[in-house]
Amino acid sequence: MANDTIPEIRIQAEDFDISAEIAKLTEGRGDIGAVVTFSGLCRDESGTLEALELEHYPGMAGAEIQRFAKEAIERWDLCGLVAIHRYGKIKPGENIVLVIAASSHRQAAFDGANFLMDYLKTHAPFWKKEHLIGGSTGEWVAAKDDDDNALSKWED
Amino acid sequence: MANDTIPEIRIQAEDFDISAEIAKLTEGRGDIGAVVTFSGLCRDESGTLEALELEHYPGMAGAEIQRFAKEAIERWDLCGLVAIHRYGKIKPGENIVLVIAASSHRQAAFDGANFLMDYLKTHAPFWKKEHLIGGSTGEWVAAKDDDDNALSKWED
Amino acid sequence: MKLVYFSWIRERIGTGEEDVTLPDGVDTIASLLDWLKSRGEEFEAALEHPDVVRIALDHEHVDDRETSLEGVKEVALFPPMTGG
Amino acid sequence: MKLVYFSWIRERIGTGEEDVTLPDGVDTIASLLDWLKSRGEEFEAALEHPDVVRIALDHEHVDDRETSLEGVKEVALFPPMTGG
Repeated sequence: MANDTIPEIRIQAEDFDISAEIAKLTEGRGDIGAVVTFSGLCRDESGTLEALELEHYPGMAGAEIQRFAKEAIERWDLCGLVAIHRYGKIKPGENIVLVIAASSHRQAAFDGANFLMDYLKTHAPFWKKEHLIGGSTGEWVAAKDDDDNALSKWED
Repeated sequence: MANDTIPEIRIQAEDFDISAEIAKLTEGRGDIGAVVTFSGLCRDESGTLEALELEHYPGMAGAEIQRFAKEAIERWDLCGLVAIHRYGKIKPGENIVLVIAASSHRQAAFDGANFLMDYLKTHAPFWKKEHLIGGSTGEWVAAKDDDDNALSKWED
Repeated sequence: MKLVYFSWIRERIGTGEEDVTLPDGVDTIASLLDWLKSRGEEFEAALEHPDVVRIALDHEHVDDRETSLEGVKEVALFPPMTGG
Repeated sequence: MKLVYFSWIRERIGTGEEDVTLPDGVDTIASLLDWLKSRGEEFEAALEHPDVVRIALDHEHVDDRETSLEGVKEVALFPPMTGG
């Protein structure tokens, strides 16, 4: 049976509020038993990072995330799915990305969110550049083989 | 290397605010790249449920959750872990339980939260009783074999 | 020794806790369950399926029914947990 | 046809987008990449490792370098994505 749940996809410069997003998703519903959120934050373990600058491909980003979000909804029969990806300058400790998956049962919510994050990492057209403390520009962040390898767990 | 992160465990009647709990966990830190939350909600697909009443064993609940929380921290080298379990009457759509796992990398955060939820479901001393619309008392919710089976994925 | 009961086991027994003095020979979980069943029909009803009864000794789950009760201050009896 | 560039490919080429008229014979992704490399040293630098360049035709990823450009309005060139 087709699941016609519509994912909420947003590409924005502003931060997001996880509690508010969950409330919007679950309000007035009795069928949601499990909500899993993933938020990805800007890390800076060396203490040298001023900010990450996220560039994206506006024409493609929303459509590409939408495609994988719909796949997640169908595959795990999700009751709701949110994906918000920020762009622009993001400081250490700030949010970069949010995925929320809602389902009747917990494993589907975990798997749906995990799947969508793996695809966002490797398929969503975003690129991160480092800006270092002191004003110099660092490197473009390189793609990781680990992220490509993570996709293999979703092969049937 | 031992991970001396201290889990935050709370057994309470009051609701929780996920954004506030995440903020407390991540504030002032540059090492957290991934935060996964699981919230479990009271479901009522048939429309007959007034509330679930959660009974618990106060002397044991905190200690038991603490034990599995520490195991999760060690096993996935988590930067932070929160578990909040409510008791008392909880209406459809309201929160029952929250787990938050924070880590440098996303799979550890997903796995840590998923593991702790599987153990909460089967090992935390809580019991749910149904109260039906109209005032009658329904059944005690039965334990599910599925929940016991879910634990097998964490065996080494 | 303190005995505590939860969920439908508590409801069938009709109380949440009691202090008891164990008779001679009641020194393991198995013998405790046997003795409790002999204490009246409410206990018989609560313990009619002893396999589904879970036991904690001083707040720790114990599966082995031959475990000794020596030194134990609190024994809890409850059905399989349904938290989360 | 519109060409759009992102990340360090954009930086090396020195522009984010341009409109081009493809010469005769440039009708696949492979031949487009060859032609772009011939347009100057900034393109040569941007495309020196063609294997790491990812391509989207009208907002969809395409892996096969022999894919035809017929009817395509926008071609994007970018390095592997690092979102999330």
